[in-house]
Amino acid sequence: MTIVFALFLLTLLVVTALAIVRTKNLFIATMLLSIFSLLMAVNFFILDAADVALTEAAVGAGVTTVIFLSALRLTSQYERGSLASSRWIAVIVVVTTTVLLISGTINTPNLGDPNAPVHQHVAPFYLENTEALMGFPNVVTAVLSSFRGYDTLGEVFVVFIAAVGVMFILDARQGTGPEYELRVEKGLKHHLIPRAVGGLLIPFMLLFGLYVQFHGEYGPGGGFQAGAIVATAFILHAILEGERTALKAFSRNAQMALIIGGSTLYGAVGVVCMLKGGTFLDYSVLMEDPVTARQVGIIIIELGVGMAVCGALLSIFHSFAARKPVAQAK
Amino acid sequence: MTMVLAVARAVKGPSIYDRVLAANMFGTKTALLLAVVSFLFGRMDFLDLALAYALINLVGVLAVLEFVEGRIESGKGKLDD
Amino acid sequence: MTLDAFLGHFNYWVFAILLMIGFYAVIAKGNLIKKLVGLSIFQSAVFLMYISMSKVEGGTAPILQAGAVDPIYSNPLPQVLILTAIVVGVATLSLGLAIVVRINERYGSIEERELLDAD
Amino acid sequence: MIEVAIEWLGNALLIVGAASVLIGGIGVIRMPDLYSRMHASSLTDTMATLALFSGLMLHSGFTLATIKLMAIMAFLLLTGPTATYALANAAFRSGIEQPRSLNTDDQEKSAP
Repeated sequence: MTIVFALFLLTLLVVTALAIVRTKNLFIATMLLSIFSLLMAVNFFILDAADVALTEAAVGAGVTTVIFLSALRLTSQYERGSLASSRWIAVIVVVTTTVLLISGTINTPNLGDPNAPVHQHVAPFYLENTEALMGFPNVVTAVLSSFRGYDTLGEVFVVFIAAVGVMFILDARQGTGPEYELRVEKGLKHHLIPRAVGGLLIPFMLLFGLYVQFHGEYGPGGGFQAGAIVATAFILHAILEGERTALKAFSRNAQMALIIGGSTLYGAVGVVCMLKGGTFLDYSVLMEDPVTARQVGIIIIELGVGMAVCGALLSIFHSFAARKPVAQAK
Repeated sequence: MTMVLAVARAVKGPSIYDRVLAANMFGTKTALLLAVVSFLFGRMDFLDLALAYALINLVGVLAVLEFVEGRIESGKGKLDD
Repeated sequence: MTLDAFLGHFNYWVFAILLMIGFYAVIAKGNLIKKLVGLSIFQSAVFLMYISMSKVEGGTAPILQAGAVDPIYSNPLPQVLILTAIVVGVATLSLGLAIVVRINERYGSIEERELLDAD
Repeated sequence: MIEVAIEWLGNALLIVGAASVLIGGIGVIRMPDLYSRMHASSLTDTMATLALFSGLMLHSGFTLATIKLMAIMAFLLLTGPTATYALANAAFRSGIEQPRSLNTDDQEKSAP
């Protein structure tokens, strides 16, 4: 049953990917990309990766589409043909590499083989010890925020740097005088139905984001997903009410504070752990009882992750959305 | 299943809005599918995923509406194939 | 090639094909946004490979269930790596798009050929 | 007795939901123009949402899952029609007005 399902979904993935590459219209490519991401999320779910599917859902369906569309608004919608001269070389390279990669997979273990090398090294340790060391059931969250906390810290900083980079690249004209204008004054205010429904939905989205944030130890969820969901809620608000209202409600400085605060919170927890005599990000020294201490540490750093991701995605969106398109040279 | 049909429409759909329609439809189907699959797997706690889809799907389509309106107002004209 | 081996490797083949579709878009398409779309397909293919590796036959998602008898869980480690990679992927993708937007403002084009000519 | 009846009712609802999803898919492929395609997809979506989630609720009994299912159903019922409205509005405003003539060649004629 699962196998049939997986075959079906994977075939659809390939078809969609081919269609994305074939189309000349970048708008269509964006729409197909969102379908691609939905398919990918279902695939992840079938392959037992609930947390990953939730992340893909939160990021792929909303934020990616919106950012691509705003980039298209600022550039051009059409593609004017590929570089014809290199085309056949590209096809040959690609086909050869595909054949090589497929022949390389012949000796890999079958899908789902419990004896595959991946499952032998540290994974059993994580699965066996999470309950005893952390006291909550979601192993993914445990590995993310405690066993491999350094990795996650690095990822948060990458997101931070990307957001700052986007701001530097696109916000240069902000506040430099009259040519800087907020693009959409009114947003979709004149569309009554989306506005009403959006007004109804946004509180629930925020609530759901917080639920995902703080329920991440027990079910699928955590800082990354929650950050993306909350950011999506604010993006919906910005789309509905226009940039100016959205920025008044949640200013650039507040977004920046969120990014910096989140990253700093994460790092600070590590430093506090060091000051208390442990190693960096070793939460067990935070309190008397090591299990509670780890839980507290994880909740705090998940909060940091959530804040940083939410702020970063929002500031990226606003960097794109608030920029004025230049007159297109024909 | 319907998803095949939706993808078929998305790939061959004559106008651009057919693709958007397919994307939107696909989102709803994904939410339904996730709910049913999590029921079949017997892990009802994964309904969170379907909930996420139910909430987030709207944003993409509204972004399309805004994109189109922006196009019209800036005089760039309509979208076409 | 038996049916078992076919089913067991189909995920990896799809990964290879998707990877190369994305790669083709990156190297053969002249449009910068199309290249980024290709890059994100490429990225998704890598995600798919990692998650395929984490699957254990008969297993369930690695959220421990109280009272389950001798449960099998999938490997949490690749899932963690990919979870963070997805968010980072979006962030870097938007950085790329920001650069493309600036290129478009400077040169009025996002086609590689025209950019090379303009330089 | 009553449990069996509820289970059968749940199954029946699931089948109805799946069938309407399928009908919607066929409609989206077969209908001649954009607006009727939209019609096909949105109506069947609503029906499928109602039927599938009622069926699942009957199956799951009264637990936390039921409340979540209800929430999902409510949100889907809210967002589905809104999305259709937004899409139809976008399509209409960008000049797709004549039904039955949605070939790409005809679009230029129908542009305002």
